[in-house]
Amino acid sequence: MKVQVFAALKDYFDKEFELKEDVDNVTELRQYLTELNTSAGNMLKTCRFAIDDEFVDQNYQLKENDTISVIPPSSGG
Amino acid sequence: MKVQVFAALKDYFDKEFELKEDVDNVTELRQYLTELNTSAGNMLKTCRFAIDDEFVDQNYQLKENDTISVIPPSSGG
Amino acid sequence: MKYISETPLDIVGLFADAHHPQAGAIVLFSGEVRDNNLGMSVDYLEYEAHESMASKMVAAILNEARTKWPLDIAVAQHRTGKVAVGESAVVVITASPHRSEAYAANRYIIDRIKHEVPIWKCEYFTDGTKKWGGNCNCHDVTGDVNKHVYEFDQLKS
Amino acid sequence: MKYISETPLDIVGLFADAHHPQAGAIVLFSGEVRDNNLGMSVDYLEYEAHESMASKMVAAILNEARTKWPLDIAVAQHRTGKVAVGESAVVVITASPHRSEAYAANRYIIDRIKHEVPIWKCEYFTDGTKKWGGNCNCHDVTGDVNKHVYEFDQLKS
Repeated sequence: MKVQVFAALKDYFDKEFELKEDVDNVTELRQYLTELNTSAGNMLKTCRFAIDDEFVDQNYQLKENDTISVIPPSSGG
Repeated sequence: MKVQVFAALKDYFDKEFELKEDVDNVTELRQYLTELNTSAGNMLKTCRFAIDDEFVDQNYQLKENDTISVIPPSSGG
Repeated sequence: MKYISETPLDIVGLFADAHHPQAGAIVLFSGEVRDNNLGMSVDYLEYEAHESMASKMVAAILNEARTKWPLDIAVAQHRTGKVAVGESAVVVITASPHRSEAYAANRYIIDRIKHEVPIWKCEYFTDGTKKWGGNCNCHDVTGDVNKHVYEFDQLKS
Repeated sequence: MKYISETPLDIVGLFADAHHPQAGAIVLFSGEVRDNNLGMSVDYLEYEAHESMASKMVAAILNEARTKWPLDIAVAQHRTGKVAVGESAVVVITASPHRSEAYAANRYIIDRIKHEVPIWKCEYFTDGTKKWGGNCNCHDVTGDVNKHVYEFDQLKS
Protein backbone atom coordinates (compact mmCIF):
# COMPACT_ATOMS: atom_id res chain seq x y z
CA MET A 1 0.00 0.00 0.00
CA LYS A 2 1.24 3.49 -0.85
CA VAL A 3 0.68 6.61 1.26
CA GLN A 4 0.74 10.16 -0.19
CA VAL A 5 0.73 13.18 2.08
CA PHE A 6 0.13 16.83 1.21
CA ALA A 7 0.83 20.36 2.37
CA ALA A 8 1.90 20.73 6.02
CA LEU A 9 2.04 16.93 6.42
CA LYS A 10 5.15 16.97 4.26
CA ASP A 11 6.94 18.61 7.20
CA TYR A 12 6.32 15.36 9.14
CA PHE A 13 6.35 12.56 6.57
CA ASP A 14 7.86 11.78 3.21
CA LYS A 15 5.63 13.01 0.42
CA GLU A 16 5.03 9.43 -0.71
CA PHE A 17 6.03 6.18 0.92
CA GLU A 18 5.39 2.46 0.84
CA LEU A 19 3.59 1.01 3.85
CA LYS A 20 4.43 -2.58 4.65
CA GLU A 21 2.73 -2.73 8.04
CA ASP A 22 -0.47 -4.54 8.56
CA VAL A 23 -3.14 -1.86 8.78
CA ASP A 24 -6.67 -2.91 7.93
CA ASN A 25 -8.66 0.25 7.68
CA VAL A 26 -8.48 4.03 7.71
CA THR A 27 -8.80 4.29 11.49
CA GLU A 28 -5.81 2.01 11.94
CA LEU A 29 -3.83 3.95 9.33
CA ARG A 30 -4.45 7.20 11.18
CA GLN A 31 -3.26 5.56 14.42
CA TYR A 32 -0.22 4.12 12.72
CA LEU A 33 0.79 7.51 11.24
CA THR A 34 0.29 9.21 14.62
CA GLU A 35 2.62 6.67 16.24
CA LEU A 36 5.12 7.19 13.43
CA ASN A 37 5.26 10.91 14.20
CA THR A 38 3.38 12.01 17.30
CA SER A 39 3.84 15.72 16.60
CA ALA A 40 1.59 15.28 13.54
CA GLY A 41 -1.17 13.85 15.72
CA ASN A 42 -3.36 16.93 15.97
CA MET A 43 -3.13 17.53 12.28
CA LEU A 44 -3.97 13.92 11.45
CA LYS A 45 -7.16 14.20 13.49
CA THR A 46 -8.48 16.80 11.04
CA CYS A 47 -7.38 14.98 7.87
CA ARG A 48 -9.57 13.09 5.48
CA PHE A 49 -8.40 10.11 3.44
CA ALA A 50 -8.96 9.46 -0.24
CA ILE A 51 -8.39 6.60 -2.67
CA ASP A 52 -8.72 6.96 -6.44
CA ASP A 53 -9.78 10.61 -6.05
CA GLU A 54 -12.69 9.75 -3.75
CA PHE A 55 -12.92 10.32 -0.03
CA VAL A 56 -13.25 7.11 1.99
CA ASP A 57 -14.63 6.79 5.48
CA GLN A 58 -13.05 5.51 8.70
CA ASN A 59 -14.10 1.93 8.10
CA TYR A 60 -12.83 1.61 4.56
CA GLN A 61 -10.90 -1.67 4.29
CA LEU A 62 -7.50 -0.96 2.82
CA LYS A 63 -6.31 -3.19 -0.03
CA GLU A 64 -2.75 -4.12 -0.88
CA ASN A 65 -2.55 -2.05 -4.06
CA ASP A 66 -4.30 1.04 -2.74
CA THR A 67 -2.64 4.43 -2.93
CA ILE A 68 -4.09 6.37 -0.08
CA SER A 69 -3.98 10.18 0.05
CA VAL A 70 -3.96 11.94 3.40
CA ILE A 71 -5.84 15.20 2.87
CA PRO A 72 -5.48 18.07 5.40
CA PRO A 73 -8.26 20.66 5.62
CA SER A 74 -8.36 22.81 2.47
CA SER A 75 -6.75 26.21 2.37
CA GLY A 76 -7.25 27.17 -1.26
CA GLY A 77 -8.56 30.45 -2.60
CA MET B 1 -38.34 78.68 -17.14
CA LYS B 2 -37.10 75.76 -19.21
CA VAL B 3 -38.42 72.19 -19.02
CA GLN B 4 -36.38 69.13 -20.05
CA VAL B 5 -37.98 65.71 -20.37
CA PHE B 6 -36.34 62.31 -20.73
CA ALA B 7 -36.93 58.78 -21.98
CA ALA B 8 -40.58 57.82 -22.56
CA LEU B 9 -41.72 61.38 -21.82
CA LYS B 10 -40.22 62.41 -25.15
CA ASP B 11 -43.09 60.51 -26.79
CA TYR B 12 -45.45 63.06 -25.20
CA PHE B 13 -43.50 66.32 -25.00
CA ASP B 14 -40.69 68.11 -26.78
CA LYS B 15 -37.34 67.14 -25.32
CA GLU B 16 -36.82 70.70 -24.12
CA PHE B 17 -39.20 73.64 -24.13
CA GLU B 18 -39.72 77.10 -22.72
CA LEU B 19 -42.54 77.51 -20.22
CA LYS B 20 -44.15 80.94 -20.15
CA GLU B 21 -47.13 80.01 -17.98
CA ASP B 22 -47.33 81.04 -14.41
CA VAL B 23 -46.53 77.91 -12.37
CA ASP B 24 -45.26 78.49 -8.87
CA ASN B 25 -44.03 75.16 -7.65
CA VAL B 26 -43.37 71.55 -8.65
CA THR B 27 -46.91 70.40 -7.85
CA GLU B 28 -48.35 73.03 -10.19
CA LEU B 29 -45.85 72.13 -12.90
CA ARG B 30 -46.91 68.48 -12.74
CA GLN B 31 -50.56 69.54 -13.04
CA TYR B 32 -49.77 71.84 -15.94
CA LEU B 33 -47.90 69.13 -17.85
CA THR B 34 -50.73 66.66 -17.22
CA GLU B 35 -53.22 69.13 -18.70
CA LEU B 36 -50.91 69.72 -21.65
CA ASN B 37 -50.94 66.00 -22.47
CA THR B 38 -53.38 63.93 -20.42
CA SER B 39 -52.09 60.60 -21.77
CA ALA B 40 -48.79 61.30 -19.96
CA GLY B 41 -50.64 61.70 -16.63
CA ASN B 42 -49.88 58.29 -15.17
CA MET B 43 -46.23 58.58 -16.09
CA LEU B 44 -45.97 62.07 -14.60
CA LYS B 45 -47.28 60.76 -11.28
CA THR B 46 -44.18 58.58 -10.93
CA CYS B 47 -41.68 61.22 -12.07
CA ARG B 48 -39.30 63.17 -9.90
CA PHE B 49 -38.13 66.70 -10.69
CA ALA B 50 -34.61 68.05 -10.56
CA ILE B 51 -32.91 71.41 -10.83
CA ASP B 52 -29.14 71.87 -11.16
CA ASP B 53 -28.62 68.09 -10.88
CA GLU B 54 -30.44 67.87 -7.54
CA PHE B 55 -33.88 66.45 -6.89
CA VAL B 56 -36.37 69.02 -5.58
CA ASP B 57 -39.54 68.27 -3.66
CA GLN B 58 -43.18 69.08 -4.43
CA ASN B 59 -43.08 72.45 -2.73
CA TYR B 60 -39.96 73.77 -4.40
CA GLN B 61 -40.70 77.33 -5.59
CA LEU B 62 -39.79 77.61 -9.25
CA LYS B 63 -37.71 80.59 -10.34
CA GLU B 64 -37.74 82.30 -13.70
CA ASN B 65 -34.32 81.09 -14.81
CA ASP B 66 -34.68 77.51 -13.59
CA THR B 67 -34.16 74.62 -15.96
CA ILE B 68 -36.27 71.83 -14.54
CA SER B 69 -35.69 68.19 -15.47
CA VAL B 70 -38.59 65.76 -15.39
CA ILE B 71 -37.12 62.41 -14.34
CA PRO B 72 -39.09 59.18 -14.95
CA PRO B 73 -38.28 56.13 -12.79
CA SER B 74 -34.84 54.78 -13.63
CA SER B 75 -34.39 51.82 -15.95
CA GLY B 76 -30.63 51.64 -16.23
CA GLY B 77 -28.47 48.56 -15.87
CA MET C 1 -13.15 58.65 -13.41
CA LYS C 2 -15.78 58.58 -16.15
CA TYR C 3 -19.09 57.22 -14.90
CA ILE C 4 -21.14 57.57 -18.06
CA SER C 5 -19.68 56.48 -21.39
CA GLU C 6 -20.99 56.85 -24.92
CA THR C 7 -18.42 54.38 -26.18
CA PRO C 8 -18.16 50.63 -25.41
CA LEU C 9 -17.10 49.95 -21.84
CA ASP C 10 -13.45 48.89 -21.61
CA ILE C 11 -14.03 46.16 -19.04
CA VAL C 12 -10.62 44.62 -19.52
CA GLY C 13 -8.91 47.98 -18.97
CA LEU C 14 -11.04 48.80 -15.92
CA PHE C 15 -10.32 45.36 -14.45
CA ALA C 16 -6.61 45.65 -15.17
CA ASP C 17 -6.55 48.88 -13.14
CA ALA C 18 -8.58 47.36 -10.30
CA HIS C 19 -5.79 45.69 -8.38
CA HIS C 20 -4.50 46.69 -5.02
CA PRO C 21 -1.84 45.02 -2.85
CA GLN C 22 -4.24 44.92 0.10
CA ALA C 23 -7.20 43.59 -1.85
CA GLY C 24 -7.61 39.83 -1.63
CA ALA C 25 -10.99 39.80 -3.35
CA ILE C 26 -12.08 41.49 -6.55
CA VAL C 27 -15.67 41.23 -7.76
CA LEU C 28 -16.68 42.42 -11.21
CA PHE C 29 -20.29 42.67 -12.36
CA SER C 30 -21.17 43.22 -16.00
CA GLY C 31 -24.77 43.83 -17.02
CA GLU C 32 -25.09 42.75 -20.63
CA VAL C 33 -27.80 43.03 -23.25
CA ARG C 34 -29.78 39.81 -23.65
CA ASP C 35 -31.18 38.65 -26.98
CA ASN C 36 -34.66 38.37 -25.48
CA ASN C 37 -36.88 40.05 -22.92
CA LEU C 38 -40.49 39.41 -21.92
CA GLY C 39 -40.70 36.76 -24.62
CA MET C 40 -39.65 39.12 -27.40
CA SER C 41 -36.55 38.96 -29.54
CA VAL C 42 -34.27 41.94 -28.82
CA ASP C 43 -32.38 43.66 -31.63
CA TYR C 44 -30.49 46.21 -29.49
CA LEU C 45 -30.99 48.62 -26.62
CA GLU C 46 -30.56 52.34 -26.46
CA TYR C 47 -29.69 54.02 -23.17
CA GLU C 48 -30.31 57.66 -22.38
CA ALA C 49 -29.01 59.48 -19.31
CA HIS C 50 -29.34 62.82 -17.61
CA GLU C 51 -25.62 62.80 -17.86
CA SER C 52 -24.41 65.45 -15.41
CA MET C 53 -26.85 64.26 -12.76
CA ALA C 54 -26.16 60.57 -13.38
CA SER C 55 -22.39 61.12 -13.07
CA LYS C 56 -22.76 62.88 -9.75
CA MET C 57 -25.11 60.22 -8.42
CA VAL C 58 -22.86 57.30 -9.41
CA ALA C 59 -19.93 59.07 -7.75
CA ALA C 60 -22.01 59.58 -4.58
CA ILE C 61 -23.14 55.93 -4.52
CA LEU C 62 -19.51 54.76 -4.81
CA ASN C 63 -18.54 57.06 -1.94
CA GLU C 64 -21.37 55.74 0.21
CA ALA C 65 -20.27 52.18 -0.52
CA ARG C 66 -16.77 53.12 0.66
CA THR C 67 -18.18 54.36 3.97
CA LYS C 68 -20.07 51.09 4.49
CA TRP C 69 -17.33 48.61 3.58
CA PRO C 70 -13.50 48.72 3.63
CA LEU C 71 -13.07 48.94 -0.14
CA ASP C 72 -9.72 49.30 -1.84
CA ILE C 73 -11.43 49.75 -5.21
CA ALA C 74 -14.94 50.87 -6.14
CA VAL C 75 -15.61 51.81 -9.75
CA ALA C 76 -18.71 51.85 -11.94
CA GLN C 77 -19.43 52.89 -15.47
CA HIS C 78 -22.71 52.95 -17.41
CA ARG C 79 -23.05 53.05 -21.16
CA THR C 80 -25.31 55.38 -23.12
CA GLY C 81 -26.45 55.21 -26.75
CA LYS C 82 -26.99 52.09 -28.81
CA VAL C 83 -25.79 48.88 -27.12
CA ALA C 84 -25.79 45.59 -29.05
CA VAL C 85 -26.77 42.17 -27.74
CA GLY C 86 -23.83 40.73 -25.77
CA GLU C 87 -22.33 44.15 -25.07
CA SER C 88 -22.02 45.47 -21.56
CA ALA C 89 -24.39 48.24 -20.46
CA VAL C 90 -22.93 48.65 -17.01
CA VAL C 91 -19.89 47.46 -15.09
CA VAL C 92 -19.18 47.57 -11.35
CA ILE C 93 -15.85 46.55 -9.82
CA THR C 94 -15.20 46.30 -6.09
CA ALA C 95 -12.15 45.08 -4.21
CA SER C 96 -11.57 44.54 -0.52
CA PRO C 97 -9.28 42.54 1.77
CA HIS C 98 -11.89 39.75 2.14
CA ARG C 99 -14.52 38.57 -0.31
CA SER C 100 -17.70 39.06 1.67
CA GLU C 101 -17.39 42.85 1.56
CA ALA C 102 -16.48 42.95 -2.14
CA TYR C 103 -19.62 40.96 -3.05
CA ALA C 104 -21.90 42.95 -0.73
CA ALA C 105 -20.63 46.33 -1.93
CA ASN C 106 -20.89 45.24 -5.56
CA ARG C 107 -24.57 44.33 -5.17
CA TYR C 108 -25.26 47.51 -3.25
CA ILE C 109 -23.75 49.66 -5.99
CA ILE C 110 -25.52 48.00 -8.92
CA ASP C 111 -28.87 47.96 -7.08
CA ARG C 112 -28.67 51.64 -6.27
CA ILE C 113 -27.57 52.54 -9.80
CA LYS C 114 -30.47 50.62 -11.32
CA HIS C 115 -33.11 52.05 -8.99
CA GLU C 116 -31.98 55.62 -8.55
CA VAL C 117 -29.67 56.98 -11.21
CA PRO C 118 -31.41 58.85 -14.08
CA ILE C 119 -30.58 56.43 -16.87
CA TRP C 120 -33.23 54.83 -19.05
CA LYS C 121 -33.26 52.04 -21.55
CA CYS C 122 -35.34 51.69 -24.67
CA GLU C 123 -35.62 48.17 -26.07
CA TYR C 124 -35.69 47.77 -29.83
CA PHE C 125 -37.13 44.42 -30.86
CA THR C 126 -36.44 42.51 -34.05
CA ASP C 127 -40.07 42.96 -35.13
CA GLY C 128 -39.44 46.70 -35.43
CA THR C 129 -41.28 47.73 -32.26
CA LYS C 130 -39.68 49.53 -29.34
CA LYS C 131 -40.46 49.84 -25.66
CA TRP C 132 -39.18 52.18 -22.98
CA GLY C 133 -38.79 50.75 -19.62
CA GLY C 134 -38.12 47.81 -17.49
CA ASN C 135 -38.63 50.71 -15.09
CA CYS C 136 -38.06 50.69 -11.42
CA ASN C 137 -41.61 50.14 -10.16
CA CYS C 138 -40.79 50.25 -6.47
CA HIS C 139 -43.29 53.07 -5.91
CA ASP C 140 -46.07 50.54 -6.60
CA VAL C 141 -44.93 48.74 -3.46
CA THR C 142 -43.57 51.57 -1.31
CA GLY C 143 -46.03 54.30 -2.36
CA ASP C 144 -43.10 56.74 -2.68
CA VAL C 145 -40.98 57.42 -5.76
CA ASN C 146 -38.02 57.96 -3.46
CA LYS C 147 -38.33 54.64 -1.61
CA HIS C 148 -36.93 51.55 -3.28
CA VAL C 149 -36.88 47.84 -2.64
CA TYR C 150 -33.25 46.84 -2.96
CA GLU C 151 -32.05 43.28 -3.45
CA PHE C 152 -29.13 43.96 -1.13
CA ASP C 153 -31.54 44.81 1.69
CA GLN C 154 -33.13 41.41 1.35
CA LEU C 155 -29.82 39.70 2.08
CA LYS C 156 -28.53 39.44 5.59
CA SER C 157 -24.86 39.63 4.71
CA MET D 1 -12.02 23.10 -19.23
CA LYS D 2 -8.89 23.28 -17.10
CA TYR D 3 -9.70 23.68 -13.41
CA ILE D 4 -6.20 23.66 -11.99
CA SER D 5 -3.46 25.69 -13.64
CA GLU D 6 0.27 25.85 -13.00
CA THR D 7 0.54 28.99 -15.12
CA PRO D 8 -0.94 32.45 -14.41
CA LEU D 9 -4.72 32.53 -14.76
CA ASP D 10 -5.81 34.16 -18.02
CA ILE D 11 -8.68 36.12 -16.46
CA VAL D 12 -9.15 38.33 -19.50
CA GLY D 13 -9.39 35.32 -21.79
CA LEU D 14 -11.78 33.47 -19.48
CA PHE D 15 -13.98 36.57 -19.19
CA ALA D 16 -13.93 37.13 -22.95
CA ASP D 17 -15.28 33.61 -23.41
CA ALA D 18 -17.93 34.07 -20.70
CA HIS D 19 -20.63 35.74 -22.74
CA HIS D 20 -23.93 34.28 -23.67
CA PRO D 21 -26.83 35.90 -25.57
CA GLN D 22 -29.23 34.91 -22.80
CA ALA D 23 -27.03 36.06 -19.92
CA GLY D 24 -27.87 39.54 -18.68
CA ALA D 25 -25.57 39.32 -15.68
CA ILE D 26 -21.96 38.21 -15.46
CA VAL D 27 -20.15 38.07 -12.12
CA LEU D 28 -16.41 37.50 -11.92
CA PHE D 29 -14.56 36.85 -8.68
CA SER D 30 -10.80 36.96 -8.49
CA GLY D 31 -9.00 35.92 -5.31
CA GLU D 32 -5.66 37.68 -5.29
CA VAL D 33 -2.58 37.48 -3.14
CA ARG D 34 -2.40 40.28 -0.58
CA ASP D 35 0.86 41.85 0.54
CA ASN D 36 0.02 41.13 4.18
CA ASN D 37 -1.72 38.56 6.35
CA LEU D 38 -2.13 38.30 10.10
CA GLY D 39 0.05 41.37 10.48
CA MET D 40 2.96 39.89 8.54
CA SER D 41 4.39 41.11 5.28
CA VAL D 42 3.83 38.52 2.53
CA ASP D 43 6.48 37.84 -0.08
CA TYR D 44 4.54 35.28 -2.16
CA LEU D 45 2.32 32.24 -1.79
CA GLU D 46 2.74 28.72 -3.00
CA TYR D 47 -0.27 26.57 -3.72
CA GLU D 48 -0.26 22.79 -3.83
CA ALA D 49 -3.14 20.62 -5.03
CA HIS D 50 -4.09 16.97 -5.18
CA GLU D 51 -4.58 17.76 -8.81
CA SER D 52 -6.68 14.91 -10.20
CA MET D 53 -8.98 15.01 -7.20
CA ALA D 54 -9.21 18.81 -7.12
CA SER D 55 -10.11 18.92 -10.83
CA LYS D 56 -12.92 16.45 -10.38
CA MET D 57 -14.23 18.27 -7.32
CA VAL D 58 -14.25 21.70 -8.98
CA ALA D 59 -16.09 20.20 -11.96
CA ALA D 60 -18.64 18.63 -9.60
CA ILE D 61 -19.17 21.89 -7.70
CA LEU D 62 -19.78 23.76 -10.97
CA ASN D 63 -22.31 21.11 -11.98
CA GLU D 64 -24.08 21.37 -8.65
CA ALA D 65 -24.25 25.15 -9.02
CA ARG D 66 -25.88 24.63 -12.43
CA THR D 67 -28.58 22.48 -10.86
CA LYS D 68 -29.31 25.13 -8.23
CA TRP D 69 -29.41 28.22 -10.48
CA PRO D 70 -30.16 28.80 -14.17
CA LEU D 71 -26.57 29.49 -15.21
CA ASP D 72 -25.50 30.14 -18.77
CA ILE D 73 -21.86 30.14 -17.71
CA ALA D 74 -20.09 28.61 -14.70
CA VAL D 75 -16.30 28.39 -14.80
CA ALA D 76 -13.60 28.26 -12.15
CA GLN D 77 -9.86 27.89 -12.21
CA HIS D 78 -7.36 27.64 -9.36
CA ARG D 79 -3.67 28.32 -9.59
CA THR D 80 -0.91 26.09 -8.25
CA GLY D 81 2.75 26.84 -7.66
CA LYS D 82 4.27 30.16 -6.74
CA VAL D 83 1.84 33.09 -6.92
CA ALA D 84 3.11 36.65 -6.49
CA VAL D 85 1.40 39.48 -4.58
CA GLY D 86 -1.32 40.96 -6.80
CA GLU D 87 -1.65 37.81 -8.91
CA SER D 88 -4.86 35.86 -8.98
CA ALA D 89 -4.96 32.53 -7.15
CA VAL D 90 -8.50 31.64 -8.13
CA VAL D 91 -11.13 32.93 -10.52
CA VAL D 92 -14.86 32.13 -10.66
CA ILE D 93 -17.16 33.39 -13.43
CA THR D 94 -20.92 32.93 -13.45
CA ALA D 95 -23.54 34.25 -15.84
CA SER D 96 -27.32 34.06 -15.74
CA PRO D 97 -30.33 35.89 -17.16
CA HIS D 98 -30.69 38.00 -13.97
CA ARG D 99 -28.05 39.19 -11.55
CA SER D 100 -29.27 37.70 -8.30
CA GLU D 101 -28.51 34.15 -9.45
CA ALA D 102 -25.10 35.03 -10.87
CA TYR D 103 -23.99 36.57 -7.55
CA ALA D 104 -25.42 33.73 -5.46
CA ALA D 105 -23.89 30.99 -7.61
CA ASN D 106 -20.55 32.78 -7.66
CA ARG D 107 -20.37 32.89 -3.85
CA TYR D 108 -21.52 29.30 -3.60
CA ILE D 109 -18.77 28.11 -5.94
CA ILE D 110 -15.92 30.01 -4.29
CA ASP D 111 -17.07 29.03 -0.79
CA ARG D 112 -17.20 25.36 -1.67
CA ILE D 113 -13.84 25.47 -3.46
CA LYS D 114 -12.18 27.10 -0.45
CA HIS D 115 -13.66 24.73 2.11
CA GLU D 116 -13.65 21.42 0.29
CA VAL D 117 -11.27 21.13 -2.63
CA PRO D 118 -7.83 19.63 -1.79
CA ILE D 119 -5.75 22.71 -2.47
CA TRP D 120 -3.42 24.21 0.12
CA LYS D 121 -1.51 27.43 0.40
CA CYS D 122 1.81 28.07 2.02
CA GLU D 123 2.57 31.69 2.85
CA TYR D 124 6.14 32.89 2.46
CA PHE D 125 6.81 36.05 4.45
CA THR D 126 9.38 38.71 3.71
CA ASP D 127 11.20 37.83 6.96
CA GLY D 128 12.06 34.43 5.47
CA THR D 129 9.54 32.40 7.49
CA LYS D 130 6.76 30.34 5.98
CA LYS D 131 3.42 29.09 7.20
CA TRP D 132 1.03 26.49 5.86
CA GLY D 133 -2.56 27.21 6.28
CA GLY D 134 -5.27 29.68 6.62
CA ASN D 135 -6.98 26.30 6.82
CA CYS D 136 -10.63 25.63 6.82
CA ASN D 137 -11.26 25.23 10.54
CA CYS D 138 -14.95 24.48 10.30
CA HIS D 139 -14.51 21.18 12.15
CA ASP D 140 -13.76 23.22 15.29
CA VAL D 141 -17.32 24.48 15.07
CA THR D 142 -19.15 21.57 13.46
CA GLY D 143 -17.18 18.72 15.04
CA ASP D 144 -17.00 17.00 11.65
CA VAL D 145 -14.31 17.41 8.99
CA ASN D 146 -17.00 16.94 6.36
CA LYS D 147 -19.32 19.66 7.66
CA HIS D 148 -18.54 23.26 6.76
CA VAL D 149 -19.84 26.69 7.64
CA TYR D 150 -20.40 28.40 4.29
CA GLU D 151 -20.82 32.14 3.86
CA PHE D 152 -23.49 31.52 1.23
CA ASP D 153 -25.59 29.67 3.81
CA GLN D 154 -25.55 32.70 6.05
CA LEU D 155 -27.18 34.82 3.35
CA LYS D 156 -30.89 34.55 2.71
CA SER D 157 -30.63 35.29 -1.00
